[in-house]
Amino acid sequence: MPEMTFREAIRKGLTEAMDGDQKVFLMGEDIGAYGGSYAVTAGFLEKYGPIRVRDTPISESAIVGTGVGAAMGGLRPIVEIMTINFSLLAMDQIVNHAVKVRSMSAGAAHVPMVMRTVTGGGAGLAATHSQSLEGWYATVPGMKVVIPSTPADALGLLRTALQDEDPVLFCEHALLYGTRGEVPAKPYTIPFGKARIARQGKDVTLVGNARMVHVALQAADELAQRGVQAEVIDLRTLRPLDVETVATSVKKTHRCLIIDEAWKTGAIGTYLAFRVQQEAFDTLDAPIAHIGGEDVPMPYARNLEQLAIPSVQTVLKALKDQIGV
Amino acid sequence: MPEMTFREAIRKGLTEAMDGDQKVFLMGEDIGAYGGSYAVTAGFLEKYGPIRVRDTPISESAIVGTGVGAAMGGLRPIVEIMTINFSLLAMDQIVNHAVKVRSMSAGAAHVPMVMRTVTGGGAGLAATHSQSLEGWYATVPGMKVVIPSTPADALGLLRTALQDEDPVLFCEHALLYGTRGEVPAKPYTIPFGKARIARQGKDVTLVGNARMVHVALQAADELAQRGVQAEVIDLRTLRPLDVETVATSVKKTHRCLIIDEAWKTGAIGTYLAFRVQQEAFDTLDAPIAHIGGEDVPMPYARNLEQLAIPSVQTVLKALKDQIGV
Amino acid sequence: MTQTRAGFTKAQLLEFYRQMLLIRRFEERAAEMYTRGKVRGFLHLYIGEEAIAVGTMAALDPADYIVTHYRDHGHALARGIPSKSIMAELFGKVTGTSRGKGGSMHIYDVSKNFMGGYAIVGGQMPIAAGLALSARYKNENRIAVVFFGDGALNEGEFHETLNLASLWKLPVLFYLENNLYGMGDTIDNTYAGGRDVSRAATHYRIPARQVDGMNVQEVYGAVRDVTASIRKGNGPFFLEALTYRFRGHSMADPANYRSKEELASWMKRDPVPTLRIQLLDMAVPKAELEAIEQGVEQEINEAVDFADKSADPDPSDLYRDIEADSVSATHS
Amino acid sequence: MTQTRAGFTKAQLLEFYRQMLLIRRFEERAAEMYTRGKVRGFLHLYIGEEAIAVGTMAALDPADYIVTHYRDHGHALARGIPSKSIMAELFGKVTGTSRGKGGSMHIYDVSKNFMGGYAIVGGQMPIAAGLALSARYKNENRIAVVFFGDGALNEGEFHETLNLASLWKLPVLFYLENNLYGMGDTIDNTYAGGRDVSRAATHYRIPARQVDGMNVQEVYGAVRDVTASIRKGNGPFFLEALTYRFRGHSMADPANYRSKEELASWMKRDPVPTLRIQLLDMAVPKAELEAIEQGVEQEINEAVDFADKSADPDPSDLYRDIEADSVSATHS
Ligand SMILES: Cc1ncc(C[n+]2csc(CCOP(=O)(O)OP(=O)(O)O)c2C)c(N)n1
Ligand SMILES: Cc1ncc(C[n+]2csc(CCOP(=O)(O)OP(=O)(O)O)c2C)c(N)n1
Ligand SMILES: [Mg+2]
Ligand SMILES: [Mg+2]
Repeated sequence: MPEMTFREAIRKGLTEAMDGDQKVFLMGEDIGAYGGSYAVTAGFLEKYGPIRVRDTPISESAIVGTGVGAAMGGLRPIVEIMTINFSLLAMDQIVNHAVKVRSMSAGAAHVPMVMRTVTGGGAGLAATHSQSLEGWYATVPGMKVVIPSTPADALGLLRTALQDEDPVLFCEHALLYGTRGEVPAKPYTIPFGKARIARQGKDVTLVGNARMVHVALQAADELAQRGVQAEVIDLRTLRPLDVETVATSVKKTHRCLIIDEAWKTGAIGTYLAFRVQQEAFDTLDAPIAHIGGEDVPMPYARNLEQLAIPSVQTVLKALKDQIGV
Repeated sequence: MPEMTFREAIRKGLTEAMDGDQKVFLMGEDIGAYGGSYAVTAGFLEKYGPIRVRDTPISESAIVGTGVGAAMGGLRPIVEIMTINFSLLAMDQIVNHAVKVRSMSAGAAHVPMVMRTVTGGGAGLAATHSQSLEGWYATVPGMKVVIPSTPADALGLLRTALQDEDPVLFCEHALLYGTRGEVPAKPYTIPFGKARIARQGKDVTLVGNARMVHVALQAADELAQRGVQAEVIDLRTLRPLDVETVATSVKKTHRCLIIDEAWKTGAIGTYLAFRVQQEAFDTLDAPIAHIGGEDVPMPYARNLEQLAIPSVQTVLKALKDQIGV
Repeated sequence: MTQTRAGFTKAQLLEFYRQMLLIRRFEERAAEMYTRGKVRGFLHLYIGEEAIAVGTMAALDPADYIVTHYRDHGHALARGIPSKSIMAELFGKVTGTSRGKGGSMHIYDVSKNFMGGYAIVGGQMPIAAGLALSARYKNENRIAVVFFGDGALNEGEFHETLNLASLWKLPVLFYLENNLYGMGDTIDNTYAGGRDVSRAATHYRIPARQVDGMNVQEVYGAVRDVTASIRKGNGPFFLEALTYRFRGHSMADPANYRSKEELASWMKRDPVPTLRIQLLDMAVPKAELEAIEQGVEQEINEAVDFADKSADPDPSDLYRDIEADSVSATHS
Repeated sequence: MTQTRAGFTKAQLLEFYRQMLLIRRFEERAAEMYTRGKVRGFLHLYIGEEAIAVGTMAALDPADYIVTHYRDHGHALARGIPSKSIMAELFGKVTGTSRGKGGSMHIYDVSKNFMGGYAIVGGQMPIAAGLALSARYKNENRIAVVFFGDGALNEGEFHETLNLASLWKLPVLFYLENNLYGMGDTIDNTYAGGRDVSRAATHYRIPARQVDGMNVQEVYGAVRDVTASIRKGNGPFFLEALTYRFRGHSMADPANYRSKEELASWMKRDPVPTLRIQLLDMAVPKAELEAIEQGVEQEINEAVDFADKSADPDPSDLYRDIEADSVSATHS
């Protein structure tokens, strides 16, 4: 299997879509001449031209709203919101328009639009540029929220997103672009709502998404040295959310820690904890544990920023303190 | 104790603040000449004049942002966002500015601003005008989210909000304005983060906020006829969230149902369920149950709308199906 | 002013009259049904503004996309969406345009390229730009028309959309229905540019024009002219129709914020009786007008009857049309 | 063009030179520290634009509020915020202007009425309007000045704020630093109005003026004039300074989207050497300039040294300054 970076996987997915369907086009701030703020679409403008690779003004609401209309008109827009922090400026178009058109029109109109965006902290960008807001979108009926952690998943999930008939928010973690992984050469897609067992184990279940999957995997390595076999689950999509796979694992391990990078209060992982608790109540040795980002506006200073985001240390500490593993 | 409506209680709180502190002023769409879209500020323009009762253009982002600046400049703005649905257009100012200025300035600047808004469904306003989005704001560090259910609480909490040194989102449920209740004549305030035991009971704990408290109370009446004594807890504020009071009650009753009007997936009540489960794990007879609004864009038709919002029937059904009460 | 514009056939003018009257009577009955509790939520009447919708729709192609705001009955009826389907929607019935899910503020008929009423002020603007983009992208010979009120000028989205549409030369008609009020606030208190609103568009190099929104023939002519320019590939156009709503903002609003005199002066220019008088002046027999009036009356009666007798949506409809496969990830 | 504007004392011009040079050297060193990993995140350099900040701050009152965007070092230094505090902030140290919490994009010094750098394009606009409102409400004799780039013209918030400020006659100076690019996109691709940006303001009946942003004396004069108008109670003013950033958008950007010729032509007008030559022409002794240059060099060395030697924030600072009582409702 060829290896590639997360960035390359996304590029591949976008390239396939652009090559395969004339109705697909890209729209967003600095995706063309600049090549994308994370260099994902570098060279696309040259290859596909300005009709299909559309640099926009800095107008998040109009960008998404224009995507909604274009999708209603039969195109398949891939809209880039430079980071999820700026999606707040487009939130009305996402929440009140993109996902509601199908219902408000009783199915006569619909919005097959993929919104690509960048999420997560850790790069020293401080309070307004380091947020993980995808959990909010995961509570909205009509929405799909995808958040891959590996190049293979990124490609497989992006393919699925591009076939979807409804709005998909596709979240790419800023710190994952350069990470590498094997990507199957033959065609595949990954369905929404099916979590991935990233590592098998029998003693405790660790659940994460995006970069937190890697944190969980590292923690699992440490645990293994102590003879504890952790199962690591990558949620892949936050809506639909695969409660089933997590519950099944927990029924086996009897212990569970869920990890979010988002602020811990009200993080989507706490909802998952609630759901799994319901499903696996009788089999639990301890209440399900959850950790998330600290409840603070992200500080700039490196030492504080590191404390604000879950790390291998905080995972191990939570396992010890809360689950006794 | 005098009786008054929820609307009158809010008016009283606003009037006190306007009379008591020249730095307090009101700003919002149609709060002046029109008297407020829910008639809360009727007569205020005449009484306090256009400097202190400021009708704004339909510019949610600029309204909130101007409030942020005015608060940084030493005033105490009370900003009205006509409904919480429209707050999506101001979400960047709320989430990236109002609540972050204190932290980004290391405490040198801060934003004592109350944002009043209207939340909830049930009035036939369909998908874009019936949402309960307060739970999102309750996940934001630096934010306070108040959501009263009675006239007395509305006044006491509003007084507290108006003394707060940081941004407060004050949510008024559209269907509660006309409801009546006793309001103490002598001065009082209600602290944030202290839930109210709206009814005492020993058999099961029902938890709600805003209109769902009334639904829970009615369900408790029905239960009482069957000899089941439900304790009903009114959260009053979603951030800070009083996990303690709920956990204490659950340790006594061993059973708990949490009710949200917001979409049930990822509702703030599921976070509360997770927290209480952690605190009261060993004392629970059954996993904590939760119901919320159906995961649908709110339909217009009355029969569908009624099905989409938790009612006494759905509460009783959930108690029976999930807790066996 | 009230002179018949050259070039209209009698049949055309009669049809204008019929449609304007249809809207008027439809809304009067809808208001009545509202007070009787058959219609709920917010009901925003278009009464007084009918000439705009009627003159405009007549001047457009069926292929053109229509996007509008919550004050949408007039546009919907003038576009030819059956009055009974709209009334049924207002009644929240399964026979309604959106199977009872949308209500008054969200009328759709995609078969007529009527792409919806939208209830977030300004929210419809970029949607229209996107539809125009799709048309241009696919080399379709159609334009998008988006209606909005003077209040929408205050929303940032208005500006973002005009800027984008101008840069990309999108075939879209920005159609301002300037009734001088957004809820209780006059445009003088909410738009800093004064009454010459056109500059809000022209500074983006979008050409602008004003038209008397109380005169259906003028409206028709203006729309023919400006859409011809758009169809030639010149990019967007901004058209401002000056008008007035005779009723409050919604059923809840007694409109105390404006003077009786102001209202009266605009009501003198009521487009429906104005056109009736014109038609009589043109020697159209009174009987012909009365036949139209009776036809309208009957249509509205039938619409109300249809709405009343139609079924509520089935409870299972709650979960319909949310996603393509109508499956949603819910927790119980 | 490069003629000294009448009325500047030698001392004033020397101080302009010192400040511009201070900003230039500060940023050159910050860039160096960035490549060494001492500064992280996004670092946006103001190099080339120094004349604006320096000329402007000199023309304002200390009581005036300053609000700016993320490209804020120049404004902060010209406002007199100590270079060591700013450098320490860039280093993420507890001695920084925001105790290391804000970083390069969020410089504050409330004691100098410097109310922050903001990193959401357009987000700072209404904040400045609000500060201006507070000043007017309290009858304070001060104005608010808000800096923003050409990219902010595209954000709806820009429009909402100008409209509101004009309606309410707020004492605010809307200060466009037009460097012709927003990241990699030229203003010609992002603003539909063409190069005459003033109409974005004048259609709200806000008076507008353009100034050569490469000429510190011109900037000073323009700011004196327009703020005099604002202080008289005439409401907001819009000032556009034409400028160019000599570096990429941020440290990550090689700026391949623009031509070498364009850059070179602007660099010929570099405000720092330009003023130096002027001063020499005025017969200022070279030694005097060199003393200033050495002083700047020393200040920057001290700033870097100070930043380097300062302590990281204490881990407990994580929970500081979030709410008044620093208590937050967290779950573990
Ligand atoms: C974003 C948003 N803010 C506020 C409202 C509430 N609202 C509904 S209609 C309206 C006035 C709009 O006036 P205008 O655009 O002039 O249209 P008209 O009603 O006069 O046709 C307001 C403020 C809303 N629906 N959406
Ligand atoms: C709302 C928002 N959208 C996008 C960005 C990303 N971004 C940062 S700076 C910038 C360009 C701004 O250009 P301009 O306003 O001209 O200022 P300049 O950098 O030229 O000084 C963009 C798009 C952002 N920070 N905020
Ligand atoms: Mg209007
Ligand atoms: Mg720029």
